[in-house]
Amino acid sequence: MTGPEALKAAYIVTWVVLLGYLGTLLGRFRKVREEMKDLKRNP
Amino acid sequence: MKQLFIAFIVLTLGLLAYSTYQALYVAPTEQTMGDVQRIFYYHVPSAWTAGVCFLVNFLASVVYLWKRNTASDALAAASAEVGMTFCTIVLITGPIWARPVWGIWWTWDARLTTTLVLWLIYVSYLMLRRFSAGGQTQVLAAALAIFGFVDVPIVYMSIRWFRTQHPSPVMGGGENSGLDPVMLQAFFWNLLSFTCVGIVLMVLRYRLQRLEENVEAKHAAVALQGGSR
Amino acid sequence: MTTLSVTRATLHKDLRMEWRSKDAINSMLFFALLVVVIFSFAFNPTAEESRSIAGGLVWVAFLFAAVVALNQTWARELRNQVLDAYRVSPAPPNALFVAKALGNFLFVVVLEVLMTPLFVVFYNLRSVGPVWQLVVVALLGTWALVVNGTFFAALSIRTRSREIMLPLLLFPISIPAVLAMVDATTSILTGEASPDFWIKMLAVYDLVFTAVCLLLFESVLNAE
Amino acid sequence: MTGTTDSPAEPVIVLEQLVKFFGRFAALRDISDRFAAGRLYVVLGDNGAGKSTLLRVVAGLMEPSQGSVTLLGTRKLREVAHRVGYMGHAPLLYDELSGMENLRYFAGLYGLHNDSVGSNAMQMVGLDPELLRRVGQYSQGMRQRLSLARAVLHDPDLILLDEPFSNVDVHSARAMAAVLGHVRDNGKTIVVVTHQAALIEGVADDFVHMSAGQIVRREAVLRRAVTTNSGAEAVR
Repeated sequence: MTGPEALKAAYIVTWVVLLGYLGTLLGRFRKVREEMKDLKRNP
Repeated sequence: MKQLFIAFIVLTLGLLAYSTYQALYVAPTEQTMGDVQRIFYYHVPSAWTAGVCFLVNFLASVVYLWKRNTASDALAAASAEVGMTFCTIVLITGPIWARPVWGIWWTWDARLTTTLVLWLIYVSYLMLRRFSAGGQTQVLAAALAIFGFVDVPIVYMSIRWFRTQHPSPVMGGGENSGLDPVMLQAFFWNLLSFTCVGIVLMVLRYRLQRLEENVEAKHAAVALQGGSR
Repeated sequence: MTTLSVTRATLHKDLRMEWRSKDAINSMLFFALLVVVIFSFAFNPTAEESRSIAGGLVWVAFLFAAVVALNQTWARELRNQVLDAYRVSPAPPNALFVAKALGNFLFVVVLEVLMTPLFVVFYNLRSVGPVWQLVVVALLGTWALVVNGTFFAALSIRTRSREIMLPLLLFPISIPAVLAMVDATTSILTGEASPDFWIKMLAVYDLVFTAVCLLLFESVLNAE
Repeated sequence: MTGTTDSPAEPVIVLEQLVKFFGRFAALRDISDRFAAGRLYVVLGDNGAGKSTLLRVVAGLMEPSQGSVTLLGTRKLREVAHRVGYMGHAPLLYDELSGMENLRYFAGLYGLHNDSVGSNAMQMVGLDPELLRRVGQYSQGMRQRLSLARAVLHDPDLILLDEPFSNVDVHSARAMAAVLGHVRDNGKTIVVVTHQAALIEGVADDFVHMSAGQIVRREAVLRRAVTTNSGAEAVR
């Protein structure tokens, strides 16, 4: 792996990991919200 | 409060864009390593943020054992997960840097190994949180967090010694070799922006935990009224 | 005072029960024996090589075997839910912890005493450095494994799939201790380096984690 | 001793808005109640009504999710642990030890180091202290009786019993009920959780009915039957 390639790879990995984690967080938020809505509609 | 947080997110995104710009275009190219050295601007701030998260995790765990309040447990859960995320970044970007510079992916040097052990400890922490049921999770997790935190300096010390005894392969450069002031400036911008990203993620994760607790409380209220049978 | 007498009584009871059933020691011994045999097939070392890898082999074998014993100690308290009888009594929780840790310590030391000749024979071992240092390393190292092991075994009985949970929790925390034991043992066997630092490190590790265990055991015992 | 439900003396157990969740399941749902000294309470209810959970919370084995338990005047249950006896659903005995070895160990936990403590307890429940066989070889009736002996060996003021008659032969059950009646007559408070009310009717003072995590009904037995067995009082 050459220098610039490595640099690109490292930055992309950082972004992927951060965005991936954010994505799972948002997914879990949606699930919780849905559950909450469900509870309010039909306790 | 919510608006303040949104403003903070916008600020963080701006900071991140600026600090990345600083890292890629403003900071001068390092002479011996070349462009690879720029990984440092992401790698080290990630490590710093992970460290801050684990410190928060430790403090929150101590407070939980003392006060037994759900808020500090939620903070502990949030900081452990976010810390894990940044620690993962550190462990991936480290070898990507090492390969072109040292010619190897991995070396069992003190800092790398300690980071790996730290990562393992918090994986076990998150697994424990998943594998224990109901009201016991919080106490057990808090206890483990304290063990983990106490362990880290011992790990570092032992591996330092291990390495001085068995000299490791070529360890050229390193980030302490007199940084150029422009480099230093880029570094501090990244340090700031990554810390902010860490805070944003932690706040989000914390709120998620609280929301989940809210749902549980709603279920509990329903169960108390007798509808759940 | 009461702590001491309860510790003594609990240790006495555990040893008597182990003497009658021999569950822990038998399973532990057989397990360690298997590890020794499999390792010797896997590595097939010469006398010189074995001296430099024996430290690792011996301690990995003991570590795995200790996990078997550690799972046993609390399993005994969970049968018939006897642990509840302790928990409703006014006896101090730490007395229970210390007794269990001492009991496990004894089991693992007995195991080590019985297994060491096997290692010596199978791997053609002969120490270059002083043997008494090996004894010090073994005692300190065993306590390091056992004190945290006893704690995490107590912690994992409160989780699902508890037998798997113990090594998952114990191994990451034990890494520095294992490193110290392995390296000290290798240093003594080969006589190439001084194990002093490792011995001090193990002592510090033992002290620190014994304190942490005693501080937190009550919370974990009563987490229900 | 009259059969009024609320004794004027300070109650032995005070439950305030007690709630216990297991995940999303509410095992105890807002229980507030008092139990007076010197009485034998029989807690009845279907499986899953929350009887055992209630007993575990009162014994201090479980933290309530909400609300509080006051035992013998304090909320710090550990401080009165030496005055409370608990007999669990499981035997709470070591199968590998003999009866006396078990009792000797448990007496030690209460700071009692005299062998007579154990042998008296065994004799009280009709077991021979000289019995050498291990508890693992006991019959179910013997095991439950030994378990009762373990729960009362430190002469507690409050005794909590979880299904003491499960799988016990009628003879053993009668013997245990008689012991309980006798202990109660000495001024101790006893709470028995069971679904076999018939076995203890003769000595009961109060029946507490639980359903779906709540105490739904309490009945006092007005005329205390003398310890002869009289099933006429059956309150069902």
